[in-house]
Amino acid sequence: MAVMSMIQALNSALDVMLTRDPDVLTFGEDVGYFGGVFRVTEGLQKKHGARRCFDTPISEGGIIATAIGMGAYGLRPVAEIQFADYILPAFDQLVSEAARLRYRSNGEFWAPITVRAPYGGGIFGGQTHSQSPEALFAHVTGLCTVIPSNPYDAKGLLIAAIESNDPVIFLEPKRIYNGPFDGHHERQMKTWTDHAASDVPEGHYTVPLGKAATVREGKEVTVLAYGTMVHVASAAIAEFGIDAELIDLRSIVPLDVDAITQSVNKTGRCVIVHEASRFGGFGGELSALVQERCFFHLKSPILRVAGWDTPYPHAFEWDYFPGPGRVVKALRQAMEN
Amino acid sequence: MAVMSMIQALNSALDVMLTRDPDVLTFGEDVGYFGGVFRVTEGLQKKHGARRCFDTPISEGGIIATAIGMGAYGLRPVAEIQFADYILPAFDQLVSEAARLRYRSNGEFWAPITVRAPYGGGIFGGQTHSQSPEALFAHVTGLCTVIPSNPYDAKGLLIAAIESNDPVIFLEPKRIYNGPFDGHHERQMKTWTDHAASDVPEGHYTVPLGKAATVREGKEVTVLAYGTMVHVASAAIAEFGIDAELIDLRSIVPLDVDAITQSVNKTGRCVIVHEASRFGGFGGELSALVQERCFFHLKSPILRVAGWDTPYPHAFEWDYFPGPGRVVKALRQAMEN
Amino acid sequence: MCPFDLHIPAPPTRPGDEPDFSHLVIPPPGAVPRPEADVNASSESLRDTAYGLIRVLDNQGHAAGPWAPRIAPEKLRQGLRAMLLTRLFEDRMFRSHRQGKTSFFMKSTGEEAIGAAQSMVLGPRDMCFPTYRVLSWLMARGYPLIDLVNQIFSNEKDPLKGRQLPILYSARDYGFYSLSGNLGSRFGHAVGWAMASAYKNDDSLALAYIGEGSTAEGDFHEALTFASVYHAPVILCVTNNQWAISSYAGIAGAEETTFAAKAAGYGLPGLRVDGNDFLAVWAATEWAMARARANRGATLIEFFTYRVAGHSTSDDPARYRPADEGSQWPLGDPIARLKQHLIAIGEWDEARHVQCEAELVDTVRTTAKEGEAVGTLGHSKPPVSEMFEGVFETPDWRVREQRKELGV
Amino acid sequence: MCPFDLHIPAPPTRPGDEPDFSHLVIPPPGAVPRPEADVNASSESLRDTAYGLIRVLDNQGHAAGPWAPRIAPEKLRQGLRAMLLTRLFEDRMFRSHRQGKTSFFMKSTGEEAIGAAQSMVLGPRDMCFPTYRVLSWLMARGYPLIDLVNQIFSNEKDPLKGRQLPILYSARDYGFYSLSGNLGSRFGHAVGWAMASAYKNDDSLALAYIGEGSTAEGDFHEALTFASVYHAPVILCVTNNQWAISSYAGIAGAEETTFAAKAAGYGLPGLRVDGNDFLAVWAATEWAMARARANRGATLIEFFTYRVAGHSTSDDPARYRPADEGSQWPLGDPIARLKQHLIAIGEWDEARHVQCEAELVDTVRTTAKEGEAVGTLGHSKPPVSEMFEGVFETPDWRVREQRKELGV
Ligand SMILES: Cc1ncc(C[n+]2csc(CCOP(=O)(O)OP(=O)(O)O)c2C)c(N)n1
Ligand SMILES: Cc1ncc(C[n+]2csc(CCOP(=O)(O)OP(=O)(O)O)c2C)c(N)n1
Ligand SMILES: [Mg+2]
Ligand SMILES: [Mg+2]
Repeated sequence: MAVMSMIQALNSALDVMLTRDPDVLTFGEDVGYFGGVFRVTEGLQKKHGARRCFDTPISEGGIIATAIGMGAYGLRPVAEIQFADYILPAFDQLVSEAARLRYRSNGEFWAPITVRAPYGGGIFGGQTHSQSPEALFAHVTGLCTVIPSNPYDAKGLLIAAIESNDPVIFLEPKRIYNGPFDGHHERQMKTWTDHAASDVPEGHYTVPLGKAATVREGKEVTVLAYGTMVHVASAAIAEFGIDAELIDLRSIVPLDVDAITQSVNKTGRCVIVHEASRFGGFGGELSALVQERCFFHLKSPILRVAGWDTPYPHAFEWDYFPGPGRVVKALRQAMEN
Repeated sequence: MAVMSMIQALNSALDVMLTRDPDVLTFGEDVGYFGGVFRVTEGLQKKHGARRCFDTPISEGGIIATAIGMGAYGLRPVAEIQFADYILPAFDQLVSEAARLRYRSNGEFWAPITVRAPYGGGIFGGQTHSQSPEALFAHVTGLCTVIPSNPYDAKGLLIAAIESNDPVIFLEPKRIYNGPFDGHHERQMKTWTDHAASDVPEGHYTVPLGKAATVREGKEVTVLAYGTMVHVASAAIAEFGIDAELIDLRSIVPLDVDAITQSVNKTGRCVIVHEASRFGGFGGELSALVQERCFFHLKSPILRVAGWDTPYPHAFEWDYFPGPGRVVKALRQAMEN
Repeated sequence: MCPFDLHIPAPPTRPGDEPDFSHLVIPPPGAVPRPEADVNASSESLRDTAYGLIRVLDNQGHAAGPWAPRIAPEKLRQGLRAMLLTRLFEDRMFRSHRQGKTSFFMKSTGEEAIGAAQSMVLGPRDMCFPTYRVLSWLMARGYPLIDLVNQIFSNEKDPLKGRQLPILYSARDYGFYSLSGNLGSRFGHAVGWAMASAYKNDDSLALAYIGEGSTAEGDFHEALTFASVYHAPVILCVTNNQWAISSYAGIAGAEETTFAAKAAGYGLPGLRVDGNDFLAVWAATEWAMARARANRGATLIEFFTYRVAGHSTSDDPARYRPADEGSQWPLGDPIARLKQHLIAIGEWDEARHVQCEAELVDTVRTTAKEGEAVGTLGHSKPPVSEMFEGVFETPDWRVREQRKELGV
Repeated sequence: MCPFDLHIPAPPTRPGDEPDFSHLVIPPPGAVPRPEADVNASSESLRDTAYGLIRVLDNQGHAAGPWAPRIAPEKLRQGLRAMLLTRLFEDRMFRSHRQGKTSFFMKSTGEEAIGAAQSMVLGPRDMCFPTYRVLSWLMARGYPLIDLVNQIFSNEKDPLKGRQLPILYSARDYGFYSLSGNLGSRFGHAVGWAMASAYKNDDSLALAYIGEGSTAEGDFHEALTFASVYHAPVILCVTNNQWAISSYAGIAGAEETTFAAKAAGYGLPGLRVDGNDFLAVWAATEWAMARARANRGATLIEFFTYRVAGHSTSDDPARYRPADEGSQWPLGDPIARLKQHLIAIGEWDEARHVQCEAELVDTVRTTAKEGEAVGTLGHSKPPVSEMFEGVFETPDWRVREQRKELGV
């Protein structure tokens, strides 16, 4: 065990897999010598060689196409897209190729690729370094989408993703790379050191895709969240002082629908929190699922707290970001009925 | 007035706009001399000249980038993407550029472009000629998404789209290009001739974006649909023999949320129908909105009838397609409570 | 200042006109020198290969010039047979479509030499990333006809379980990667595959096809960039059959330069090859293979050919080009030309040809009937449960619930 | 058979090494002949322009060779001033970032000649599609400094209303298209804009920039394809500053050929130009402009230069390249070189230079303070309602409801 930040945990996952499996390799823009703009691949080229960890041309479509071809050959490539905002030039490759290869070829070929991308806001990155595109991937049949919220999960989920024979979009909430963030931007930054989930085994372990974590058990309302929002929701629950059950989805495809259903059937109330803009976001799917499965247990409307329906606005970061204040408001509203 | 199929109505819309406005031009793969693989641009090159209606390289990203640049200059380009399945190579252009240009430049530049694409299934086109990607666009702040269900609307909405100063994704349900289709694939194909909405004015008119149409008033349950599914839902309502209110959304962004809310508040029940695969589809957003706004009027769970969560499967077209049988089942289920 | 004007390329002839190929510059066989395969990519000798036209067979069927390959007559006959089989099979399946037995079909008439020759030059562990127009690759490798038929009819025995549009085959054991309707999007997979082979110090190489129209996709450029940067052992082939559905090659840039010339921008060699000349295709492929084997990386090959048939069963070429343009194509018919060559070298004759053709017609007929007996579109299909299989390696609750809902 | 191996390009030097540019071939000024601007794109004379290096200023500041442009001394001084202002302004804003006054900043140190010269060659109705590294374009056109400062500080008077990251300006009246963080995705807009101009028989042209690293994006190829096919009046510029964050140009293909060579694949002329030579930049731009005006369409220009500063405020170049590489760049500093030239032709002197610099320092200081008085990041911002404006032309119910929810 060692105390690790999310960056260190992700780096460790890659290191473990590069060490264990000669078919694993990792590449992306600035990933090689430099170690990635967020330092997730730091030291890996030096340790494992340039053939296993290298820089690529600035071509997200090319990166993913290359990864798919390597995957079809039999490797397990881990591609980094420098920011999730820049994954869109590769969208066709992910949807039309990675996601569909196994199905259309009746299992003759498949794409066991992992696509890592720093994701989400809270770092004053403006429109194109802050977006949360998970809903776009969740709708695509054939893609898994994973979003860890802490170092322990990040490492275990990343190893599971690399070992998965399905294509996995692995979104890393960049605001919590170096410490948990509860949305109180006005307060001092925290590091991971004091957080229980920063205790990370140094070797190999996995956190299975498709299993949610119950961060906090509770009776009055279920809060569904993932990524940074787990910490925001947690803070809001504490501040509002309510016996809420907080579920960290960890992967949205596969989705742990049973954990969700059981919880809402118990509490009868549900608040969904995500950073992405609200309209057409993944919260809609969650709301629909909960409503379909828990209708007769629901005491009040399922509520969504999310980014506004605007592009990510640089100077208005904290007006846009669904912080603890807005979550508290939703919790209060949920309890009104 | 003339009797027009959807193809003819769309062709007429383009012809009217090319005639009225010298800043309108249209292009795409096989759109020029040939008149488009679905014949929507037939005769337009001959009538308006090759500079106003022309073929492009096979490069969806290039087509949209070109259209945006033209739009920024001051033209109103109408780009055709040959199949909606092939719009994904242009996804980054649509999301990161077209949708964001006005906002990020504080109105100095904008992209008054219309992107037409034949869309949806029911023609045995297999995986890549049948998909319904509307949910991907609906989540993108800054894009409008329109889906007509009949010739009259198709022409009026297309003219409105071309005249709009916002980028519009205009999805044309290809199964109903030449006649309405109620999902009974085993029955004889129909033409538009007998359908009221095939009476189309020859000149200029618009159907505003963001206004739903109430296809059928009713008291017992609200059915939300768009595109081909309007006809399927209509057949299902008749077959089940229920006093349902059928709402044709016509555009999903902007969405006529008032029409939806009013109807469900009246009926207390809601069934949502779309062709796209279910998980993360636009039905989730609709369900969430209805639930949030009509919770205390709901008598039974909101139900979704949609494509299965698989890629579009060629030989299983009619097993996959959400036909009237499945809609009837949902109506019955909605009435059970 | 003078105002600009927008240039819209247009082909020299349209329906109603006489076919006219007089604008094409067709050098005689042997005109293009053959550089060493490991020549430096910036070498002047590669200008000829990209802007000329590598040809071997002359009008009398004689092989001429530095590119003339040495091929055992047995192999030539095998190639001829594969091309012939391709053409006969496609004719039959095209008719099956007219009879409603399949939803869709595409022919490669006039382009059969490309897949056939390359399939034979490459080894069994090499991988091709095909387009829908290289059926002859599979034919040359003896892929079972009945599997093709069952896939085309989407019947119970469809090897792709009814999930894929007809002709979008996948045949891993025959070095044939999974096809899809999307143009261009697998070009870069070939590069990734080749990079993986190099990464593993393997010796199998990759070969990718793309249509000239589809070179306009960003994927094409991205693939070439990666191939160039990492010296990937891949052969990148542009099949310039002059048409992309109704758009002539000028809409893809052919008014301005050759497709082989695109290689220069990546520091790759570019070869422009008579695609209707089995021997030239063979020779160019051998050159590219030798270059890759010398660890000099990728080669771009443009095959100059002509799409004789319509684009697909949904197309009517008479709407956009002169009738019968195909028969006027100055580079002839690849089958006729190889046949002529075999006869010229005394390894074939008319009688054997007639007999061979008759046998193949028979095989195709028998196999088509066999497939029909299994069933045709709408009359037979794999179990509906197959619709739900293979989305992920292990199905999740959505599949389980939805199967239940559908009762399969 | 011999196994393949994967080639991973690597720069000749890394931190700890001495900077080493000995592998670069730097021909003397005047070495590249100047073809007529309306020369045929397939002309042999364009090989020199794509593979050589167009230079005008020699080490003594004298203009030499066929590319030497005729520029009024007044214009030269204007260019010098714009470059100087750019450098001083960027230095100041970079320091402001260190002081927490802005969230982000990027410098163009060493590349100032490009934007400055091109901005002056092009007319007021032409449109440039910039990258984040051509601030000198705006400087040469007299864009108000205070608007830059307010944008960078994201304060109440930010002309982009706080919606955009610092330095991603938009300045329509100055021929400067809206910037965004996405690399490459506006390259094709320039082509569309140029096509629109041609469509309208207008006479304004477009100019687009892209970094050498970003040429690997599919957008680059798609833009060149459209530019070539429709003869769009556009000047397509690749700024090859040797680095893309930490990746050297070899990762973008520079090991294999020049970026100007990419033009050949589209039948376009390619010019490779000393980007640190104000006169060469000017001359190449005039050439491309004349070509477009002759209705011969697009030109691709590679500006060979060096990114002296780090990539951005988030970057530390000492981690991936030798310290002080910039000062060893064999093509020198564009400001020093133009200054030397002006002095050499007797149109400038040290005293005037010192005075000019002092004035500019003062202007920058005053303007920065003016901006600070309005407010810096986090201490001042436009009204929050601006967050909701401009998503669509007319806001829909979502905006109305959400504004209400937030109370703005
Ligand atoms: C991404 C994409 N865009 C458009 C299409 C529609 N389409 C199918 S084939 C075709 C023409 C292809 O021409 P070319 O690349 O020259 O290949 P050929 O058919 O001549 O072999 C087009 C436009 C598609 N299948 N995929
Ligand atoms: C589509 C996209 N991918 C990745 C990035 C991240 N990124 C920002 S700048 C940069 C390097 C760009 O290098 P180059 O094109 O050479 O331009 P330069 O910075 O040298 O001017 C990268 C990779 C981005 N902004 N957009
Ligand atoms: Mg073609
Ligand atoms: Mg650069």
